[in-house]
Amino acid sequence: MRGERVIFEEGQPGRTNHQHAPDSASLKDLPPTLLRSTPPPLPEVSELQVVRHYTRLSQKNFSIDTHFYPLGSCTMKYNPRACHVLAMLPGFLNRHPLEPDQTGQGVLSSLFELQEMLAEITGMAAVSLSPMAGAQGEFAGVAMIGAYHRQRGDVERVEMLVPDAAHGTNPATASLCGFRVREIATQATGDLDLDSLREAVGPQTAGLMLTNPSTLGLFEREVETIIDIVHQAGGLLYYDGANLNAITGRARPGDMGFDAIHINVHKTFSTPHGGGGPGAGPVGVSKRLQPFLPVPMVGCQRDAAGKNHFAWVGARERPQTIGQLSAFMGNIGVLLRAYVYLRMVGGDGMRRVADHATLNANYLMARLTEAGFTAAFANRRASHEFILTLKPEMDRFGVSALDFAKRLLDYGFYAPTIYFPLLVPECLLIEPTETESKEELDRFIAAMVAIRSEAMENPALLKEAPHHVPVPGGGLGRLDETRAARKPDLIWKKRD
Amino acid sequence: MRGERVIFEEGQPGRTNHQHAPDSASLKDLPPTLLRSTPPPLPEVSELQVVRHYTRLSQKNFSIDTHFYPLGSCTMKYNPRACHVLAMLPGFLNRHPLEPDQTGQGVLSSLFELQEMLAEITGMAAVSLSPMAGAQGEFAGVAMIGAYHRQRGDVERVEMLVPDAAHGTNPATASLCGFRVREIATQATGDLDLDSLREAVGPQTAGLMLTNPSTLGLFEREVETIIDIVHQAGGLLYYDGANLNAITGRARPGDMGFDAIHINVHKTFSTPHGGGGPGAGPVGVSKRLQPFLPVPMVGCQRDAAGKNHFAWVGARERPQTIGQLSAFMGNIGVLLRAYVYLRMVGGDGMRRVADHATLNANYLMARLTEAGFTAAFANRRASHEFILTLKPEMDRFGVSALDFAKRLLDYGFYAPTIYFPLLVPECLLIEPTETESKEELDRFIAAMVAIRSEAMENPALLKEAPHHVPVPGGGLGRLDETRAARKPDLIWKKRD
Amino acid sequence: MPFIPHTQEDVQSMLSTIGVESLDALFDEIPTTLRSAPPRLPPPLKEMAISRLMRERAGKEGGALAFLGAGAYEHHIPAAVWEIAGRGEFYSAYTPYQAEASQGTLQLLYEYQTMIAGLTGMDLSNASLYDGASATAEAVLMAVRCSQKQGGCVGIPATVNPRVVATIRTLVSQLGIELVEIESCPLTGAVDWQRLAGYPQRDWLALLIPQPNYFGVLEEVDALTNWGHAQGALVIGVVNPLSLGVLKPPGEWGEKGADLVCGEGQPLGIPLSSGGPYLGFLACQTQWTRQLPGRIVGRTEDRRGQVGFVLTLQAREQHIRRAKATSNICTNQGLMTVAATLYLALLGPTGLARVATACHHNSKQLQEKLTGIVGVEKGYDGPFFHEFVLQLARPVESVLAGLFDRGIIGGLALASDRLLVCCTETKTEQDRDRYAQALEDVMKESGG
Amino acid sequence: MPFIPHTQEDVQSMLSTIGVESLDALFDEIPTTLRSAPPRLPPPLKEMAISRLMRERAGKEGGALAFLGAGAYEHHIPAAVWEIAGRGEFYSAYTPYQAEASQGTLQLLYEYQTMIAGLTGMDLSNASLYDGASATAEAVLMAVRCSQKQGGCVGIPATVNPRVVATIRTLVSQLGIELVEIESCPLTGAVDWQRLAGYPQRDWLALLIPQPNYFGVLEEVDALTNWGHAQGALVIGVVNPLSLGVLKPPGEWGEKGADLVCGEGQPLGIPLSSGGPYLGFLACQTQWTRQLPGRIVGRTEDRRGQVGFVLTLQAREQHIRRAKATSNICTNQGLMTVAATLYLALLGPTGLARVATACHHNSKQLQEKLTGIVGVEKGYDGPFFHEFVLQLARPVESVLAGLFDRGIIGGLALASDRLLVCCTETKTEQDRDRYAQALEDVMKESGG
Ligand SMILES: Cc1ncc(COP(=O)(O)O)c(C=O)c1O
Ligand SMILES: Cc1ncc(COP(=O)(O)O)c(C=O)c1O
Repeated sequence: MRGERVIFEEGQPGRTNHQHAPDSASLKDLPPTLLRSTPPPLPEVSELQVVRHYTRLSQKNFSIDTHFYPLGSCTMKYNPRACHVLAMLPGFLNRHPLEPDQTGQGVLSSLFELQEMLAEITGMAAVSLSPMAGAQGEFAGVAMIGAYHRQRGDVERVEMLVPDAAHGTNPATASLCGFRVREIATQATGDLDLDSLREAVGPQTAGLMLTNPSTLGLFEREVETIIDIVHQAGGLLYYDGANLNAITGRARPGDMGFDAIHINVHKTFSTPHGGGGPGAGPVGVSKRLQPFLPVPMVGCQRDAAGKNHFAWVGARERPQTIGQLSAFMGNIGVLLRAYVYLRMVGGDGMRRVADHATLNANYLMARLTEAGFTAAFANRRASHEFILTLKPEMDRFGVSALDFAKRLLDYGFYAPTIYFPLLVPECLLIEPTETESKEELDRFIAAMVAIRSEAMENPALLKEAPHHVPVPGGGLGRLDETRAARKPDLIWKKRD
Repeated sequence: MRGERVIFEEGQPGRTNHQHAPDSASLKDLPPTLLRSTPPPLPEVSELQVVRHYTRLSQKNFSIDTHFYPLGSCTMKYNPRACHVLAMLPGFLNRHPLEPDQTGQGVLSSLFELQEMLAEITGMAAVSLSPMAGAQGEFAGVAMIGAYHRQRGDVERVEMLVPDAAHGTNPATASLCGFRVREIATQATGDLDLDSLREAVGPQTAGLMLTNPSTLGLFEREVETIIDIVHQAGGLLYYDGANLNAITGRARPGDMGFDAIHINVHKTFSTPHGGGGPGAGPVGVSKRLQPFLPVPMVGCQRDAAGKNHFAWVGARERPQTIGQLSAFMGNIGVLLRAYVYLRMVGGDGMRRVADHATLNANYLMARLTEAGFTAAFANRRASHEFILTLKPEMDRFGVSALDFAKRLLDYGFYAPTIYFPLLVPECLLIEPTETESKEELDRFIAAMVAIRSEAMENPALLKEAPHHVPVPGGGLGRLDETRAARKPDLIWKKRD
Repeated sequence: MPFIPHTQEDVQSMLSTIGVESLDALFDEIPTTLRSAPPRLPPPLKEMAISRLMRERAGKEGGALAFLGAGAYEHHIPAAVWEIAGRGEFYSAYTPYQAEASQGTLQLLYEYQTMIAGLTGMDLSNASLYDGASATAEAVLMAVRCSQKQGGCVGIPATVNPRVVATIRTLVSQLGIELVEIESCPLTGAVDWQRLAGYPQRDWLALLIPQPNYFGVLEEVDALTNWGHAQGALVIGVVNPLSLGVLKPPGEWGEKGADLVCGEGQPLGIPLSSGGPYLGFLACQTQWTRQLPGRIVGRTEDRRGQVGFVLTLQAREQHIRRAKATSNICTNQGLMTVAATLYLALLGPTGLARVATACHHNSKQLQEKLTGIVGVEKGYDGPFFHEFVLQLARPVESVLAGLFDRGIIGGLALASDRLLVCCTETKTEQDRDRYAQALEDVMKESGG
Repeated sequence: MPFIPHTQEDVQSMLSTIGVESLDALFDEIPTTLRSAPPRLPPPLKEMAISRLMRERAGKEGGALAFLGAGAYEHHIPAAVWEIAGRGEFYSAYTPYQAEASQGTLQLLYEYQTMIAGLTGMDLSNASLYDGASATAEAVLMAVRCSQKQGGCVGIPATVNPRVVATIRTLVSQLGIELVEIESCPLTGAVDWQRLAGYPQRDWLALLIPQPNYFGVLEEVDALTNWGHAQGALVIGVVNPLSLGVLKPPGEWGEKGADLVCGEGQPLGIPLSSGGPYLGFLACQTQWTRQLPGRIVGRTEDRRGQVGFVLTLQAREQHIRRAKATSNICTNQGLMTVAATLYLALLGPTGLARVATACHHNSKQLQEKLTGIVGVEKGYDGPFFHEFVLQLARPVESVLAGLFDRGIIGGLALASDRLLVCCTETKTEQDRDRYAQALEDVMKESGG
């Protein structure tokens, strides 16, 4: 089976979907120097060719809708179809962002309620919805920490502390906000190394970015102490909310003492990941950071008759804001999906989410260790995810985490996150989420066990995997990433 | 790869999507003897399991959106997505059929215009949209012919003439309408045998059901003579419109002299076939059959202010009607799709449809015969479809039309219609439709040629085909139809 | 060109391969006298323009709070149903003739057959017919074939939906099958089985039993089934499949159970759509398998023992048996079975029972509220399911008009003083109160 | 339970496998002082109830005929775009880390990169950023990196969308990059490149050139590009990609072409949605490849020489380079690239040119109509694309209010006497006449 041609290869000069004779419209009145001399090199294909090509391409994806997708740190859970359908109602889709607020009371009221609900779930004083992904939420949070210190004249605080297990966006964000990044070590237990932390903090400390449960899949047991240490040194605490799915309804970052948090709605609140986005990264803060929240936010005023009026609130009303993060109001369509999800799940439901996400992870960890795999933190409770290290398998059979991952594709499972966090050698970070059934987990366990036997008996089977990814036109072998980076081929050109 | 489990195997007792605590509602007040004693044996699965299962199942279909589908007589052309989206607008979907006409002016005006447009395209005096598929359109047409004769007291006309090449629905319909079916032979040229016809007609003749272009993919050259013969014998003429795609904008059944016609909107007017329906089979008639049209139809009245009011017209207003064919008004959602399609394509566009459908068929026929295949009617012009006979291949290599068809699946093409019409041995009835590009046709030709080489060199390859149908979880071999019929296994039961 | 991919060069090169000069030449076998100009249709619209037109037209529709049933029912349809049913692979495939390339549709139909058989308590089901009414007509024809008798009659209670009866009449009348109406009791709104004993002796081929019946009333199905069987008739249950979430399945009616079960599948995830497309279902016991009309899917294996699904028992069908087929049906309502299957899978036994119970509860509540209004009485006494008749002291037409002015479609007029009202799970307490308030106002107003 | 498949038995058996008693026990590592009760949220709604609520809320929105642009544009989106983009396999997949199991998304992104590069006349494009404004900020950061200079400033014409400028300010201000405003000519509404020569000497790192600019006016991009390059600055084109169906691609601006091109991809098949999600694009010439932020997809092969696609050049990104990454972006706007790719494929070169031409035509017509009204003058003289400024003799706010009462959103107030009006291919002649008539009435009425 050959792969799918690229759409440009399907084209024919002169083919067009355009249905009818061109209108009389012309560009005669525009200066010719401002116009194109040749048509843009786009494909020339029929509507059927477009539909067929992209329908076939779509089938070449594993996705939540088709496969178990235990990608650690990513919370690939079911994206309820109702959220999609309701966020795509024409009334929502067709409204221009600059229309007067009075034509947007439906969307504004939903967003206002979402702000309130997220504040309640996280225990923060206020939430702004405008960041367009987790990383932008981080940016907002860290920029607010900077603004806070600056406003107090505390200009020496140039260092941001980041645990060595942190997600790459944490240090990258700190840099983007002009901070120097200082890494804090992790203990063998998986908790943060308090000694390193104590050593690191000082008058130059702007804050600490913590993920809790951490990217190791562990709840940071010393979180209160950590917060005290940093606060006492005059720093603020940033909470990376990527793992919120582990604790909703069980614990709240605000109660722990964090000053800022971002939330990945495309994780905990089940908005789809879209093959790479869009997500949304609402940011919540404690009281002292409230004035700095990014704009716009949604405000509510009650009129004399007791009727609520919702309106966008911008830099004019919030002069201390760090500013706006996008031309308009962030990823509203995504936020509406999160709103619908939250309204369907409710408060007790949010606890059930954490409970069952955690149950699934601990069950998988128990069964897999029982089957001979090595958990990186066998004596700890897993949160909603956990780490296996394949170091033993590497040592004994010469197969790597990558080999395991690729072989899982042959079995019809998306692979867990590999080689992250960087601390644990040959690691698989496995996150089943609460929406997977026990049967599915059992099938995954069976596959892992089978692959482990293959590793013993025929390691080449893993090293050459995948062999027959079960998608149409599958049978693709392992792709050569080195070649891709060495001789970048980034756009299609006619070849012969 | 194992196949997809059936949904019942995914279930677990007690699993439910139902989101919240049961309401206080109960059935206490109903007599227990009228109630179920055990819950219905439905699957107990989560929403994700449903979505995943049926998404995966869907991928196991070939379809227009994914594959070339040259199924003769079926006109598998592109189903424009706009037709679907616009017919699925909530305003259309949520209206109850018995609401007053005043809440349905949008849908009624569209249907009224569709009636008019179909009458214009076919050249008939009037059209009723209510039949729910081609076969029901046939029923309506033939029942009207019966009603016409009865009304004239012409009660001896008990015989319906049907060419031997006719589609199975023709004789089946005639029987259902209480007629005796008499077959008329076809000449070697593909035209109807006028001698047989002359011999067959008489005072017992109720009518003749003709498909034109015929199921042989040929325009019936003697159609005027045929019509004369039957009309002179006092019979009426029924036109099976399944092949209308071949002649829209080029010729009209009404002009030819037909008395009744059905139209498969799921063929010529590009509504989707949905894996087996729903379609719709509007029926058009000449003046004399007009009073008998099935109800309801859509009427239009202009008020004093010149505004149109559209309303359903039923048996009360049309006392001679053969009656209603469904509880309500037929497959309205399908008819709306046809309406949208027709409005986008327009009158000249309908001719272009026939032109290019015919062009594609004749091109394929020319290239395939050039490549050594045998056209059943090589000296005739193909209409929008044509027949290859694989008799020579059968005789020389022992491979059948079925073998060819199954092998085409391996190449990623749906198979043409096989063994229909019954007249031509080992036949493939090939209908490319106008929406396929020359490149796609060329790829199909290449596959046919390759398979023919395989037939010479390694016929077993065909006889055991398919080998690896390119769908996920494919690799299904040829399924045993005999076994299925001999030991029917028609519903899932728990097995061990 | 709209939906036609050919470039000028394509057309030229293809014409020359064929060996003709022009597209016109491809039609040279059509007698010149018969050639026509392109039809005169309104000028073609771009997708943008037709979208705007249809949105305007759709925008005009409905909008009123409708308490209509009478054979088509508003239910909440989970979003996942049409998100999946609308997938191109289901939507744009043909009838699954090539089994190996149509396993998606085929396996789904097999699951559908299983669900319908399970719901109805039958051994098997076909893969759909057009709608409930035509399916009932097919059931009558099937029963006649099964009975293998010449002559005889089919009993149709007066409580069967009149639209269904009209359709049966159209579809079976051509074959001269006699349909005999069986009276109902004016008090209960159901067939009084005890009076049936007094009926003139007849050669009954089949007996239809609607459950719930047209008035929403529940029939005494056990007694009726036993009576039918005692007459040597085949018993055909005509049921609302959603009600089978809680009502006794026809397979368990009376001592032997119904023989055939048919009905309208629309309540199972199919939108109202002004009347269609809907879904006819027909299920039966094994002994009648070979008389069943329509597609049937069976499970089988390939050479290597892998499970797969095929269309089976095709010798019943028109494309094989032609004039002697069990029916002329070819295209059926495939995509509607996709929706129904998804709906039933999403709801499961608990969900279906809860929806049915909520319907019952809401309609009961509404009935109580409405019959508390002066001039509004119960039409019948019997137990009912999600639909009931009201007896009004004011002319129904003017009451309906008054309600319509208040944004409510109050039901279907059955007679000048009788109204059929339906209330499913979609109607909240607020909706019901709104109806009651409006009716109260209208009854006062239109009073005299 | 909503979206959770566990039965009671599942939970029990899993707990016992884990070796704990209860779900509570799974959280025993959380300090007791930190454990919380479930959040107090509104009571959960069934899908039916939330559907009704959201339909009501959606029903309230918009509805007026809006002549708004200013960075987000209404276009007809072919139905096929979201029918395909909404498919679960695109919608519910993650960032394509496992290439072999993500070929759908990866190949599509490769095609997207090719289309964007082709439209802009650049060598390559990344696979999306958040929106046009943040993409422009990333372009500024990238240009600063490319320039490898310390200090220096970035020139931003006053004709750049102020919302974009505000976003740049937020995103780059933390790094102390100096942004210098470049004035525009009050008559033409564009930058007067001839006056730039008189600017004080400065160390320009980069120059932004908007085309069309915020006022819809077309800039003299050739001269500006040449000026920028003469100053040693990198030239960043900020463009509306739809306009590139007819306007000169930035790769051909001036003698050497722009160095980077960025902008808002929303016009390419993405609905307005009250403001997002949209699509930021960023393309550049090959020499800057390794400074490009965001995902990039490359074509490669497997062992057997079969073509496939992978995420590549990841050493630029945060998950590898961490604090030294080109950007902190991780999740981007993947699904929006699906829509944009489908849109561009459906339109093709001809379709895109026709849409752009129709926009131009319609806005020109509207401008002529409106400036024929007493008290309504052109704001600027220069050539424009689908958006223009009006100078009003009445206070803009009251004019807009008057129009709103007539169901029209007349544009965006730029100042108390200036209105920015947009007119795309979606506005028919009738719509334009309606606007003109309403404006005429309002101008008379609000007159004094
Ligand atoms: C731990 C952690 N932090 C931050 C992020 C960044 O979030 P986003 O991808 O939404 O920008 C992620 C996402 O993968 C993450 O896993
Ligand atoms: C020639 C012909 N006649 C009649 C029919 C019956 O139409 P339908 O399947 O819509 O009932 C068909 C459909 O396949 C056909 O091809």
